Amino acid sequence: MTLLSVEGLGIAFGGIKAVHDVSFRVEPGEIVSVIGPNGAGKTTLFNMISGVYRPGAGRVLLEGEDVTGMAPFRLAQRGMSRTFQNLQIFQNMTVLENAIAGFHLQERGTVLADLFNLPSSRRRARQAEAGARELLARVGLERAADREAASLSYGSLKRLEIARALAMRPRVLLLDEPAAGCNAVETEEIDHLIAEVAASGVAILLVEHDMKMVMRISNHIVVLDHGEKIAEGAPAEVSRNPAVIAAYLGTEEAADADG
Amino acid sequence: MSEFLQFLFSGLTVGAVYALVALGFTIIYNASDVVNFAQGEFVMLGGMITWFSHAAGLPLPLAALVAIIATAALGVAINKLAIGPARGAPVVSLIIITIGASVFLQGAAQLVFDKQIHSFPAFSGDTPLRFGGATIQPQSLWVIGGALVVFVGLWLFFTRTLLGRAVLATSNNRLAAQLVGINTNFVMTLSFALSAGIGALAGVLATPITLTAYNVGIGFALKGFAGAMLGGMGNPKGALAGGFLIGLIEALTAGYLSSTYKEAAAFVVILLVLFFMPQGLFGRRSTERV
Amino acid sequence: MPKLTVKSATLLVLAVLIAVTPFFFPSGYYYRVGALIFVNGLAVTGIVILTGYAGQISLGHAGFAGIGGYACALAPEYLGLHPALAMVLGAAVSAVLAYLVGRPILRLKGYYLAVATLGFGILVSMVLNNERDLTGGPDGIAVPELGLRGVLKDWGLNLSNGQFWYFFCGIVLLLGAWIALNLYQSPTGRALRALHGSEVASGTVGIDVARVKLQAFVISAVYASVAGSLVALQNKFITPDVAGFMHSIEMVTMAVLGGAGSVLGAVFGAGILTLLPQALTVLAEYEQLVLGLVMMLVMIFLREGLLPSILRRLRGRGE
Amino acid sequence: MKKTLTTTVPAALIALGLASVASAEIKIGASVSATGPAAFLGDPEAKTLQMLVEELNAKGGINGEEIELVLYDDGGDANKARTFATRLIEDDEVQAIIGGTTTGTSMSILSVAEDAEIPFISLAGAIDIIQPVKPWTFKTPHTDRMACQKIFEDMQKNGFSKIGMISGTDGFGASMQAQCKDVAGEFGIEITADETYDPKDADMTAQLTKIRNTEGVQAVLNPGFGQGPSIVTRNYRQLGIELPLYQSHGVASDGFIELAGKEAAEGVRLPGTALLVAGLLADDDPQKPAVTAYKAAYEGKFKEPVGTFGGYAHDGFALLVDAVTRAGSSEPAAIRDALEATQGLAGTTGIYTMSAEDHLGLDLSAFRMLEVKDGSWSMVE
Repeated sequence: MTLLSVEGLGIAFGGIKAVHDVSFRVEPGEIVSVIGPNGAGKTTLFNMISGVYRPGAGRVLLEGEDVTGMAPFRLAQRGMSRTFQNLQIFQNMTVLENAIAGFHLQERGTVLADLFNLPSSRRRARQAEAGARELLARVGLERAADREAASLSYGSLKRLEIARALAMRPRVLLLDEPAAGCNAVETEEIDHLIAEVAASGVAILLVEHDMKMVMRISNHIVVLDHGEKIAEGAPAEVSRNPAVIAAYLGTEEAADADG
Repeated sequence: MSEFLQFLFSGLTVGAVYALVALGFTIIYNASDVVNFAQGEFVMLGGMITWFSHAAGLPLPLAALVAIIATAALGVAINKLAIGPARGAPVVSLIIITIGASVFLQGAAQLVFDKQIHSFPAFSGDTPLRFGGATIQPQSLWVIGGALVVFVGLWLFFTRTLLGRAVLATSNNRLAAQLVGINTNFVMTLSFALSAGIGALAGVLATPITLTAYNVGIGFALKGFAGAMLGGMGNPKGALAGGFLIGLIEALTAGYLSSTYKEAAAFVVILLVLFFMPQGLFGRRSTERV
Repeated sequence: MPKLTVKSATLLVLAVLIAVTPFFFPSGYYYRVGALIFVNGLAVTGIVILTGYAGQISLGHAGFAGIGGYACALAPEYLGLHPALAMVLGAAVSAVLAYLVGRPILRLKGYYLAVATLGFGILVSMVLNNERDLTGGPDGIAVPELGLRGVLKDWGLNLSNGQFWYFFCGIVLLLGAWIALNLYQSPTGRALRALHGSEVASGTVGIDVARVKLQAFVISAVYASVAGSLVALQNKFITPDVAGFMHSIEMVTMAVLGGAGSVLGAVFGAGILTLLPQALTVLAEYEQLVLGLVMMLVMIFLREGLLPSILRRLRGRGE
Repeated sequence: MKKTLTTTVPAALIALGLASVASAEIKIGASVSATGPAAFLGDPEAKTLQMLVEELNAKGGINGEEIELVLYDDGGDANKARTFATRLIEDDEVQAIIGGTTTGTSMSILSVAEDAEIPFISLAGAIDIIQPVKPWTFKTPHTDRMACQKIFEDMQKNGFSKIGMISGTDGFGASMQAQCKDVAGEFGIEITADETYDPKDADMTAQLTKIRNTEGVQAVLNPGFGQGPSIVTRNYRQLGIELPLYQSHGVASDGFIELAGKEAAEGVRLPGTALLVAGLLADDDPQKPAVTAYKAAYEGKFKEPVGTFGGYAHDGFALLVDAVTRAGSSEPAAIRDALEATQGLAGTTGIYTMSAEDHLGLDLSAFRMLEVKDGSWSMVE
């Protein structure tokens, strides 16, 4: 069954159509990438799928169920998690605590148990901590566990955010530019991590500017320009599509050359 | 009917004072994203300094001018010494800083002046004017007129002058304003001077009606704040309307319902507006970027 | 040096402080000041949970202190409840009210939240002021004796009134601190701090932001309510001042002054602001001036609050 | 706010309890609301006490002993007042306390004073302070109830039976409002309109319009203090209401006439004390010496008109000095006994005669019905 399907999604801000009539699907274990020039509406699309914005039109279906405009935390309870382009780390907490926060759905219990430090509360917290340490090891941050999150490098924060998103064992994972700001080695590590997660049956939706990475790991690519889907298909198909080359790859290469 | 008219006059008189305070809030909020809880103290200072200078022998118009200029200077000082250095601090810290400023100014006023209640003569005498069976003090017209003039003045300033547009640009995006060559420091100074000056003007106009003392500021601040919030924070039109609305709600509640819960009515309305229109009557909804 | 957890270190420091300082008291008056610091510290611990942990503002928490205080005055008279039970009833009423009010209010942010809570606090104080037949109006109302001191006396523990309230409030503060510290490291506490860090990200890890905010609001309301009850019972008298706007401001200032993130900071802030007017009595008319100056200076130069700033400086020197 | 006559910064350390001053033989404590919402009342009280102590010490004190005044400002907050009362008794070890500007602060102080068995003279109005009689608590101001009675007496004399009330919601106004409503029936007076205003309000025309439009109102009474009554009086004239306006003793001061404006205040009546009409008192009036001396000293020193509230502090201090003199001792118990035995002491408020049953010692005759005539207070015959 299709895990995530997006049907005719659209939104307008102050009369300007930021995203218009975008549809696609993501199957379990599949990596689908959304690409497009800056301002094409990729992050807006993500925000609509993940419930941060309420779409103006269209539907989002999670395992066939309509979850359009549902609050992020409810989507999380249904197995959708995400990371952010401009990092949303809990800067006021340690690295370990950030990862534990990802286990919120598993570790939460009654407030009273938490207030009085009852055994059930301690047990839940212990389990979450063990899981968090495991995840940190998986993304290579186990040595930084007790540091303030705010003190980490950008690349490490990216990995921390992925670890946090993985903590809740999502079935759909939205990654918004996970490799941005990372060096080649880090990018490759993230590459592997994403492939590994997908292999475990998670549906992954990816926004990424690193074209090499996109071409390498995607099963399917959706191309946006000016808020509309202009092409989709397998990486090889898309990269040959003249519309895409005109609208996107050209400008992107130009941009790359500039800067 | 004459009864309703009388309540209306009462509401407009008080509402005009609230509106002036709310306009002062709005200017500073727009320029710096700070809600200045010391705004009421500017009103107090306007009244107290005028009284003091007048009692010391200055003619009333000159005394009023001295009060407005001195208060504007104080506003600038507060920006330079207290709010500027705290740029980027969390909202709670900023609230405490401006309340601290308010407490400080009260403490200073009771030392420099005294703890008595004061007043000075109304500008156009005390003979009430009659309209349709209701009466209004000439000074009320001064206050209402003052609020309207200040509003129109601000509107012209913000829409018709380069400097005013610079202020608006700064409020929209400080960094961008700096990039296009706007001296944002000057804009901040100007905003605080303007806001404090308007507060002082409110004190000058209202004191013959409301009387003044070192501790009258906080009451004006709360009502003015509520008015600004009711209209939608940061919107001068909202501030004007919100201020007048609070005054009218109070007067009409006192007249038709219960004077005991007149204050409550104003706050209940604000709570309801915040519940159902969280951005106020005229405010714009903002979208968080992530 | 064996590593102490923040929790045990905080509790240890507080316990030692409560137990040892009385040996240095020159007169019974100091018990009174100590008891006030503890009560304020308790109320401020609630603010720490709301503001320090969860990042939400309230300028109306004195309203809950008022409810707690007046419950101790009214419940014994009208419902025949023992004052101790009246305190529990007050806390329950505060919790329910916080729940009902918090649901719509907590959707607001920043200044909007500030003005909504402020409005709530003012409404409570207005009711206490205006419903004279019930509350005694601005003149206040008598509160019955708690009676615990008498019980202790029967057991052979003879304490003066000042001493009793000092230790009683001290113990309640310890209990309140323990609970707040439990919460800090618990799943719920983590969720609160997470939403402080980023509300958007909290949602994506499954935190029901509205719900945990409400939990923090209710818990902190209970702290304020119990503190209000303790003031009322200790004074055997209460006036609507306890619910006033300035009292709300005072609570928030204490929390932020000391360092809103930590319980010890809260007690520290409560101590400073409680002692300040006592110390400033000599400086006659300058009290308000100094208070305003302290509020501004600390917030400008020691943004994270006094205690964290001091600790960091000490640590910096140590290393 | 502690004010000893020599205030130095090291004294701050003393106040924190590192040392304590013990020079004077007689130590009097005071906690008044010199700041806060009741500052209008408490400020003249504080000034009066300081002035009188200075004067008395200059004259050699009581029975040759100097007096030390320890004065604190409770800001009108009952909780703070209790703390300062505790401090006065336990730390400063005073022999008697004067203070409690408001009823709330007085109630707080009295419970500490009663427990510690220290005589306390309250400066607040409510009758609850001395009724039931508490052994160590006395007070100098008339009760609100007496003010109501005095006013209603005058209304009755003028044949008014239906009146409107507009009261401040502060402690003073609310308390008097309740007492007046309670006692009105005894004078055959019906309160047909009952409005209130917030002490910070700037315009009361809405409430006054309502009162004016109430059927059959013959006079209006405004219990309150601070700027409220001045604004009520101005609005009253603005609306052209012709009914007699009664104010309370809360604004019995020349300042009221000034703030309300001479024109607007003309004809206003209130129950005041001899203090306001010092110049009009007959030469044989027993209160004349106290009243004129206090008025001259206060107005000379502080350049502001005397008011009823400073007078309360004056009388509290006078009662205390009289009691200590008669007792010949500064033991709290001796002072208390002497206070209770006060006979015919002429103060600014009235002539005090205390007893075991009466810790106020004033009757209605202490109030004089005053009226503003030609811009100043005059006595109503």
